Amino acid sequence: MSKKIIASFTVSRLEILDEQGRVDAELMPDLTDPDLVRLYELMLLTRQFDQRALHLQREGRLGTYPSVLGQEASQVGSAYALQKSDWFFPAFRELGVFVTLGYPLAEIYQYWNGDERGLLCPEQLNIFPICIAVGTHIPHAVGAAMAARYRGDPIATACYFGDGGTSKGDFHEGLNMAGVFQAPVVFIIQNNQWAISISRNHQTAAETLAQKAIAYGIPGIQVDGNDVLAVYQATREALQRARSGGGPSLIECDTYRMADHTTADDAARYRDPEEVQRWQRRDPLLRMRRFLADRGLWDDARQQQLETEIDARLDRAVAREEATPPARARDIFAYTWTEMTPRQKRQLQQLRDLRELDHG
Amino acid sequence: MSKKIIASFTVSRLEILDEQGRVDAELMPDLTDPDLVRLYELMLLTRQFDQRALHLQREGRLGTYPSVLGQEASQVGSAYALQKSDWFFPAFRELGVFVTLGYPLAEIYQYWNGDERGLLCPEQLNIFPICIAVGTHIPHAVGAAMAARYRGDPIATACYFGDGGTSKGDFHEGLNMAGVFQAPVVFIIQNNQWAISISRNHQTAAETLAQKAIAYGIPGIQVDGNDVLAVYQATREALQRARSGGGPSLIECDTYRMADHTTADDAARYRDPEEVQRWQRRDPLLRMRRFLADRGLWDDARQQQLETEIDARLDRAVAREEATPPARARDIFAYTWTEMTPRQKRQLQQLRDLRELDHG
Amino acid sequence: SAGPPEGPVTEAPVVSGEKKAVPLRALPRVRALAKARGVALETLRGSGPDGRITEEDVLTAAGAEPSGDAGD
Amino acid sequence: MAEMNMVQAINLALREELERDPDVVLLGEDVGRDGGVFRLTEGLYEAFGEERVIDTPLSESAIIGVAIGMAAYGLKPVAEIQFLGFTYGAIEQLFSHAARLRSRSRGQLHCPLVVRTPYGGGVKAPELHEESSEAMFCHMPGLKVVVPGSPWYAKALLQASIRTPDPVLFLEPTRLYRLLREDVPAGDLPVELGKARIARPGDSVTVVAWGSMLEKSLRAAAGFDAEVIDLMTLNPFDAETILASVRRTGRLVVVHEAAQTGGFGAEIAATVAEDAILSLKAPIRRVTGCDVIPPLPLLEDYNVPTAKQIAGAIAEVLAF
Amino acid sequence: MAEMNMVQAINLALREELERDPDVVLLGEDVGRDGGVFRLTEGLYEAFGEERVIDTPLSESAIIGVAIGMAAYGLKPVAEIQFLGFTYGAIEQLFSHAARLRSRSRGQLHCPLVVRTPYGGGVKAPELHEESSEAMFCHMPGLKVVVPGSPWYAKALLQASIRTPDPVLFLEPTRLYRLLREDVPAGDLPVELGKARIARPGDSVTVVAWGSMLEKSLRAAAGFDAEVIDLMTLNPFDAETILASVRRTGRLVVVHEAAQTGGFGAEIAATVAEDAILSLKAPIRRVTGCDVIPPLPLLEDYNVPTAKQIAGAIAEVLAF
Ligand SMILES: Cc1ncc(C[n+]2csc(CCOP(=O)(O)OP(=O)(O)O)c2C)c(N)n1
Ligand SMILES: Cc1ncc(C[n+]2csc(CCOP(=O)(O)OP(=O)(O)O)c2C)c(N)n1
Ligand SMILES: [Mg+2]
Ligand SMILES: [Mg+2]
Ligand SMILES: [Mg+2]
Repeated sequence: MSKKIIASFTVSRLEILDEQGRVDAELMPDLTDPDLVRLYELMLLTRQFDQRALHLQREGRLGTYPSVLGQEASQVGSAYALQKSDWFFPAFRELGVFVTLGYPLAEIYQYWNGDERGLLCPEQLNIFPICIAVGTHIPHAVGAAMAARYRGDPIATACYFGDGGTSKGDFHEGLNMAGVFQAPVVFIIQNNQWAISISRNHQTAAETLAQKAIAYGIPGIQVDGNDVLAVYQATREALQRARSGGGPSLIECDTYRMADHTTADDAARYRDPEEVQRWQRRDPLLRMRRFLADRGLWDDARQQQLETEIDARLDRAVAREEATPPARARDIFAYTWTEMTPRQKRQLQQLRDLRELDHG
Repeated sequence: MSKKIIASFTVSRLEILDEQGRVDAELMPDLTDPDLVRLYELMLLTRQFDQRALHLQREGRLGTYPSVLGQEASQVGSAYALQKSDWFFPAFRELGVFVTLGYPLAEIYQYWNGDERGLLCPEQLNIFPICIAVGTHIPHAVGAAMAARYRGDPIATACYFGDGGTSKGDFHEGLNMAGVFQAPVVFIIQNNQWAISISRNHQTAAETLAQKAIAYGIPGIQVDGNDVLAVYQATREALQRARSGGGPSLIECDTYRMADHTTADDAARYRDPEEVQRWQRRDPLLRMRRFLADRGLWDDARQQQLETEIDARLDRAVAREEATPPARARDIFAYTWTEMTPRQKRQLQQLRDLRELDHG
Repeated sequence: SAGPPEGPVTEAPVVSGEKKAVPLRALPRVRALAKARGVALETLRGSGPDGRITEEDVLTAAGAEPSGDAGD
Repeated sequence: MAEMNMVQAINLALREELERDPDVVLLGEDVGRDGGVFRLTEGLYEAFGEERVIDTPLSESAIIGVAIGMAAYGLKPVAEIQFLGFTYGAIEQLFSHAARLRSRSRGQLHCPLVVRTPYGGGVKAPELHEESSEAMFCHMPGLKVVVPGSPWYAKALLQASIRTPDPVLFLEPTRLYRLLREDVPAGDLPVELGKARIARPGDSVTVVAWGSMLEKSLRAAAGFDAEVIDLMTLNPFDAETILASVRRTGRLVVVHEAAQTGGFGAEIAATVAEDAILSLKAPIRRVTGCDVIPPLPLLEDYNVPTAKQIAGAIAEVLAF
Repeated sequence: MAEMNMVQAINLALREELERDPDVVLLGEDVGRDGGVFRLTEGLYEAFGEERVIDTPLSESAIIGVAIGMAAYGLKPVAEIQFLGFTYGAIEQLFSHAARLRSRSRGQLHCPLVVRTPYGGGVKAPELHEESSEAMFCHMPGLKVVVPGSPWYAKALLQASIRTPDPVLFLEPTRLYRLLREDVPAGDLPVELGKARIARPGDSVTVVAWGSMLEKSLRAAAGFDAEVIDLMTLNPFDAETILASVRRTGRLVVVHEAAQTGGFGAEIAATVAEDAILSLKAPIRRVTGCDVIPPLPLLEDYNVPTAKQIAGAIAEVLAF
């Protein structure tokens, strides 16, 4: 006969590297100097790839493209914590993860150029195809994690999605299953504050996205998503917990989509430019560069040299993409079922007869 | 540069009436003696209806039927807090709510006898049809609440579902929408610990279901679901908050499904009879009867008299149901679209020609 | 007016030609058979239900013995 | 009377309905401040406010589910799903609820809900942005499926859809959004749901098409004495108009962008094979998309029937 | 060799596959401790443990979604959905993922997933327990749809479904679960997905049926020289067997429990109207459910074709 508290919960936020490039020594992850430099290099590669893609799109050499500008730390930092044998389940705006895991750059351009061959993942990588239907890949990451545990493979799966993705039923159903089965999966929210024109506060009345973990009885944490060290550290802990039987976790990377939603969008229609400026000051590359410079690991000369190298690499990737022979009509049939049906064969024959040079 | 707590939450449990029939005077809701007696009477009516239904089913006079035995307080207590103008969105095991709101008893039998005419709600009641697809009615309650607010109607909607229902995507999507739009809706979980053979602990890793409210930034509370006073009080507060612009709430009624899932189920296959016995001691009617007796509001004579009256009422309801003329073949077509299509008319004609006396 | 761009044509236009006054009713296989045997279906009177032209009608008109399927 | 494309015609239809009926509300992702990803709801948020033009979280199932609750309460919600491919996540709400509310309540409740969504290819977007699975929705009694083929009919049919008490899936051919311009007057336009129209009269062959394939079918028909029927409402569909035409022409070509197998062309062909076979002078021909997942932009066009293909089929049945 | 009903045959198929292949796992609501709401998975939890016979929370979309992840990882999950009506909540996973995984990954990933679910009426249960919407799933390239019509074929087809690398929706006719008994041997049974079979040879009319309507069609055919084709795989379906039969018999009757409009009978009729129309000696006839929401038990039978109705249609086309 009472009104009493029967459960209490807290949500924490992790920050390690601040905007001035200073770190909290106690929280500093166990990374070597080459690791630290590598993190920065990967963020720079991501940024330059992104800018090149926007360029190509404007020139009509690429289709609609979603920029990751501003989210480099959230993506590179988390991906850097993955082991080769872990499986990565992307949404569609995870360029930084693809780059960090070593996905062929030409293929990334190819995909955004509207060619599904860009999704053909190299054998040695465990990267699931890009998921366009927001949030719907979340249960897949849970299932793969359960399968891995069933097989006795000591791996984890990492599933990425946006703040918008947390509203889909699949988020709920997937995280609940993961909790019940203690699946070795880490859910990584790229909270870039916007889902096209819907702001974080219109997406959910919850104060943080990390607290959604409470609904599933699993650990949740918010990290400064523009702090590559905090993102790395939180992800590493969660992955290790998952791999060692500790079950799933949710990580909210608090970051920002600096660009339009995609090249087909105009964010000026719905958001305040001042908000963008505020986040400009929190640029994830800038603070890491300051940190490396303070440590004597980086200087302007290295910066310039790396930029030039990356540019050359991107030139080669674009050239390779653009030299790829066009896909054949047959390719639209070949992967539907394991075998082509008689009707498909007839349809292909009709295409060949009627349409060989006729795409109109 | 820190790991710091950025949000904290607690979940409370409300208990007013204990197993011995003692109440916490401070928490005692503002109810008159006739109200208190009425609550008990409605619980008894629910129980006797339920038992009669099980009887009829065994005699082949009713289809598959889901018993509410043990959940009378969770249903009558919450429904008693509803105003006539509020809208009620049932799942399929809410007999106690139907009874409390005054739904015709004959129609309830009719529905469970496999006749959709049982869902024809009397004009003066705002009761949505029973929802068979678990959890999928949750967004409807949110939409109706938003519509009511848009119209300026000072009402709330009350949406009932089970512990199993909390796992469906619709729960998540509906509650999230309710939070974002601060819709005047109260979500009432009938946590009867089982979803067919899946126990509460296999349904979710969350310690309580009430804490799922945290994910949506809305208030959540657990109540002793076998305590009709606590259930009433918590629902009343939530409804008043909703009606006065305070937004949605989630109430977890912690109760128990004493019977099999339905008459087609055999719970002995999957659950421990000792668990059932433990809950037997927490019977919701017993403790209310003790409380009323202590207050001098109830005695064995009144009990016997009421049982007899209810039995007679049930006799009449069953007789009315069984005297209803059978539905016509036309009825399967008449409500599909607003108008019957030419093809439907032809199909009906064919039925008439071929099948008038042929159901085989 | 609120009419659609090319006028509200929502019903089948009235057909003028007399040649279609009595629509000819025959299965595609019967039509194919007639074509193969050089029989003008318009000249036949159908012996089937509702004046439907049957295979036999065509074969009779062609002066031939009833035979197997027209096939396709 | 103003010349407008389909986007503008739909915007006008929505604006007029919002003006004339306070029960009409719009909801969906980005329909408000942004004006819609196709700019289809542009200006409506500013004109009618956030209570009537509602930006929602990212949950298709809840958008339709919430709209069902609104409709049951008495409003006339118009829900936008950004692409037909994303309605798959909301099919339970459409099939298990919207389509059944009237039947389940024995006629007491209605579900005057419109779900608008672009369908078919034409914008060279990633996968699930070019689905043409209308047939799946035409097998659900209780649901209406409406597909306009030009700006004038887009406005007329959308207004009729908003006013019918039945739930409507309103499929807008992305391909035509900005392709055609037509005079589209203000005010009510006369059109009836459930009725097809003869878009072009002819005597030798009946071509049945809708939405994204109508314009191509009309182009293809130009060289022949072909009658083109714009089906407009796919469910429940107007069998009588088709049968009457085929009884006259003796030939049938059905055109759709969707995959052949299980497409709605099958229903039309079956209806004719049941009820007008004695008029057929040639086999029925379907001109359709292939039995494949709609390909990404670089190969998208392979999968979409061309006017040339349609003309080929017409010539074939005429030559039979 | 033992006589068994379809429930037992399916149970045996699952048991044998679990035994022979450690990659096979079952998951779904109540499939474990309870043995399934139809007792279909009885004894399997006890025999194979909770890692292989997995009781899940109540989320159809996650059951299929999680199974897709398992399949992509290399397992062969068999997911149970309690009734076809509850797959509506999981269609996005089936259509946008299971059916596309192979295409999307350009053949690198497969989705060897089986979704088993009872369909059609016959148990006199509340609404959504008697859906017969198989046609909706037959319009999705990449997905296979398999429907057994007897215990022997239930076992054979389920084993073949588990072994194919493509995702399969396996529809079990509730009506037949305990109606028929047949000798069902242990071990592999020879059957090929994508092939129909002549369940009863005949020369004067072709009757195409599947699943819940096969037994009635065979009964109806008994009095005639009718050939009955058991379609078995609906997507991709075996047009050749049907066409060859119709070319011989000259007459076609298609039978299904689903609503007429947009049902899979339309596809079969259309295929014949395109490719074998010159063999037809009579109009095609469909014997189907009505264009209605499947009614609750008291009126359920009105909506389900009877053997008498099928016989009537056979007689009608024969008399034409
Ligand atoms: C199920 C679904 N609904 C709608 C869309 C259209 N859409 C594409 S991206 C997007 C917003 C996604 O927001 P978020 O999850 O935050 O990811 P972000 O774009 O910010 O990376 C929407 C609505 C989609 N792709 N999938
Ligand atoms: C979407 C859906 N999936 C499965 C079922 C079958 N089913 C009927 S009741 C039930 C369990 C429901 O559990 P809960 O929500 O706790 O309600 P309770 O039965 O305990 O009242 C299930 C799985 C259903 N009706 N709907
Ligand atoms: Mg869902
Ligand atoms: Mg975002
Ligand atoms: Mg329960």
